Amino acid sequence: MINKVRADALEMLSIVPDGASITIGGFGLTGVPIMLCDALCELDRKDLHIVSNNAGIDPTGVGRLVGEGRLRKFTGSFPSNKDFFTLFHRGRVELELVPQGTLAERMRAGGAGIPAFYTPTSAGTDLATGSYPARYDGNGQVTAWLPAKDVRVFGGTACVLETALATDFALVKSHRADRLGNLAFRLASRNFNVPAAMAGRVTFCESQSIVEVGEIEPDDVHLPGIFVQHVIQSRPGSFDAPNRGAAS
Amino acid sequence: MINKVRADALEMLSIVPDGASITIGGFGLTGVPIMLCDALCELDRKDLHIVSNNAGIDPTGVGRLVGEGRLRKFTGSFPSNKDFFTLFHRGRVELELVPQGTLAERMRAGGAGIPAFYTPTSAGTDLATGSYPARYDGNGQVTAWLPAKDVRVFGGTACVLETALATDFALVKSHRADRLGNLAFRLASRNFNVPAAMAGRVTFCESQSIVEVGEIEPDDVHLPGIFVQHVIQSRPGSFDAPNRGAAS
Amino acid sequence: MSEPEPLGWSRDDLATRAALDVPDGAYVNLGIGIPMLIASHIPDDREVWFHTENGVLGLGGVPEADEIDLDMQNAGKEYSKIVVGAAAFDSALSFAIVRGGHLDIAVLGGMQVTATGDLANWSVPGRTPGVGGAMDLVTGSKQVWVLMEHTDRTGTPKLMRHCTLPVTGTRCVSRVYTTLGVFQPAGTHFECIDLAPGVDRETVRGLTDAEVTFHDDARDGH
Amino acid sequence: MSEPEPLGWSRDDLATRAALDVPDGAYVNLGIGIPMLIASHIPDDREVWFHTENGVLGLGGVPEADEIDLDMQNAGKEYSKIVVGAAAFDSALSFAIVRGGHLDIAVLGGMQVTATGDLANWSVPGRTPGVGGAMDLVTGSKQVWVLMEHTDRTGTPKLMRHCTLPVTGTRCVSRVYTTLGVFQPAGTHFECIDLAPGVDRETVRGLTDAEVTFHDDARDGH
Repeated sequence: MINKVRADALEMLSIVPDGASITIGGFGLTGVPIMLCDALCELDRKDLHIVSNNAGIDPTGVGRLVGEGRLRKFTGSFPSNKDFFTLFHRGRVELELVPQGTLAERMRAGGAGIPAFYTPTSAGTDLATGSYPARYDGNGQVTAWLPAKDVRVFGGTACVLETALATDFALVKSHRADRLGNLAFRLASRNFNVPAAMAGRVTFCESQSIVEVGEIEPDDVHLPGIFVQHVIQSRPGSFDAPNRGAAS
Repeated sequence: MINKVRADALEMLSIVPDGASITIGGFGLTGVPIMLCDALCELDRKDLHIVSNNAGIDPTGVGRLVGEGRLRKFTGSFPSNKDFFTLFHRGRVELELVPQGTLAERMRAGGAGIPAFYTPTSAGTDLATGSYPARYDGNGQVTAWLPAKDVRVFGGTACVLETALATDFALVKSHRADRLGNLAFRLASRNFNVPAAMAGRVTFCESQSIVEVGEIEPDDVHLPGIFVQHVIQSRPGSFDAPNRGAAS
Repeated sequence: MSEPEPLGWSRDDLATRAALDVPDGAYVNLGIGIPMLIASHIPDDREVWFHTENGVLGLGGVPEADEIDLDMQNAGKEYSKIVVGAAAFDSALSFAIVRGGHLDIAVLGGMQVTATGDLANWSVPGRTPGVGGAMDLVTGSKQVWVLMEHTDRTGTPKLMRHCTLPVTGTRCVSRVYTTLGVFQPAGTHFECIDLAPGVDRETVRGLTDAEVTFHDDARDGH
Repeated sequence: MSEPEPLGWSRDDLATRAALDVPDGAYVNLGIGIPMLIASHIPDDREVWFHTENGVLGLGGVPEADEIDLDMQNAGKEYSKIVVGAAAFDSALSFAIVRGGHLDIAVLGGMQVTATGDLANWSVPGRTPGVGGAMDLVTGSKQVWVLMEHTDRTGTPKLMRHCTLPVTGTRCVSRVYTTLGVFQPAGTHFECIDLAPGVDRETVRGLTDAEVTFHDDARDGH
């Protein structure tokens, strides 16, 4: 029988090694798998390549991983937190800055067996022409730039070639999950969790509730269980803090 | 106020001209917008480029459009009906044969602003090497072949470049729709209706029921109304015939 | 030394002015900052649908404390309400909407706009990096409007012949609403189609790097 | 003149034999024809999930007349049931599952298979055209199994050195179940790992175009 429900987050995530690439769902503070991020920190994992829209705003979720210096590379659209800024400009972490829509599409492509696609987004900008810093040395000098992207014109519009993001692991958060890994989300907390879960070769989901098989109707499953390998009950504190977002 | 609900199928579809390109949802007989296909026939539209997974099995839906000789071109994965076979081999219609997954992805890409993508599917086969007939003359001789596709290797796997399918119009069928064009589907009748609706510049939906705004909960909307321009109540006969499928 | 009275429209006036131009039935994405103020100024007789790139079509207003839903934030990471008939979706579909050309209008803040419609609004040297959805929005939307102060804090013009900051997109802006007036990029110059009350043409020319022409509707100091 | 008793496994035997190899917890897509028979032969102690490319994970059996749901067909366009816990999705996501490598096993019918794992099963000259999802399934699935008669109706071999029919995919087949036995493409030859009852090695060699070797488990005429 398939039972993807796990009891212990540390035990579940112990299969994630140092150096792993990990896609993480969430946007701002909605839908962020905070408990799973905490577990990675408690397991003392390092040198991670984190793929996520935000780098975290306050020191929770991805922000905690960043603040504790656990990243070797960050791929995302909005790494605007002070810890990240400092680490980036001191040469401690590499940045792959990606437009938000391109990021979501690259994650989906990674899970969908599409190795690359063309998009008009970013064509002609610094992010596409090899003119944006990817890494600094310790003295604030740029030592690597984002690569220049292949350009091809479709219907008169210049488009850039973007490659899929398929990662070793994914961490996501759902509203409901069952033992098969079927997931359902609420409102704006769905966001990157669907493409992130698709992108991970092994996907972990913390869920606000674990329900019986069949409670999520077939038409209401937002992501079928085939994309999810491990499910765990989210701890109350990680989703019910009332003013957490407002403080950031 | 936005009100996309229309009363008369013929009046609604009268804006579709001869020669139009039209994506049509459905798979086999589930989710096929039969009433809308009938209306196109009653409007006597001709020279159509139809994009659909199947060319219809019995003379309903896409099958009726094919049988009445209304197509100049068919793009799809499974045009296996006798009328189509005869018309194709007599040089009366052009065929663009596309693997089913590539077809769905090309429709989605058309609606998602992705002009082209790479996929491993079909690499090295007749569908990718310019070795499959696209058109015959009246004597059964091939006069045009499917074009050879651009090939590029990603991670050691040869992949072909596929372009987006964005069409003038789309015809789809839903289970529920509201005046905003929000759509919800049931089980296997969702199929191509979502990517088809995305692909059409103007999308028409016949729906088994029209419901009040808000009856489809935000998390239960399978396709948001922004992709749909016109909605009409499906007529009873087009969805409740009990043994229609079995006869084909 | 007291601050001089600011010239032209206030931020709220600016949002009110832009809101007047949003047609009934439009699908609109509002960027963080001044653009977001537009939502509360849409005339009552119009039904306008707001898209937020984190995955909702049908964004509503700011919730009272007891109305906060932890699963519902806008793209500015503020708690938000939704309206009846809203739809939720994932980020990949959200940007399929954006990039696929389904939004009628994207309204963004701006640092620089050129007469050819180039926009710079995402990157300033030495600032925290971040691009978000701006490049997708300017690429895909049927119309891109920019709402911004006419000059930066030091009085330097923002309507430019050429961008000196990294561009977000080229030839993408259809209209610019500044504190001094409404401008359309016309290729070689901006055409001013409306002036804020108390603003005259000479002032606009003096605070604009690019050439400006004035439509008959843009009357001096009305 | 009466038909000779068919050699080896019947279609149902073949499905039963293949079903034995489907592990507990597997996600499987069954092609139209003999492969679909596998579903009813999975051992009771295993939970196997069936994917159908028209958009459901959790396909069930054939409904009674009064159980038919008009919205629920399988990829063979037959009305079908679903199991508790099934999920429905659109065709784009369905093939994201297929192409993205998430299916454990795709079981397909075949016309020809080579020792290098090439498969031909979609196109015969002069037949109605159609490719369906076969090319996606052979590209993306972790394992591709082919279930077919050992020879065609005229007795011509189907396990080939080279395909003479247009290929569906190259180097994609991991295992072939024929009426005579179970074969693994091994590059230069097929390795037979099981023989159907009453079938001997000489018969298999005689009806196979490619070279065949025999694993110890493939005992003559057991």
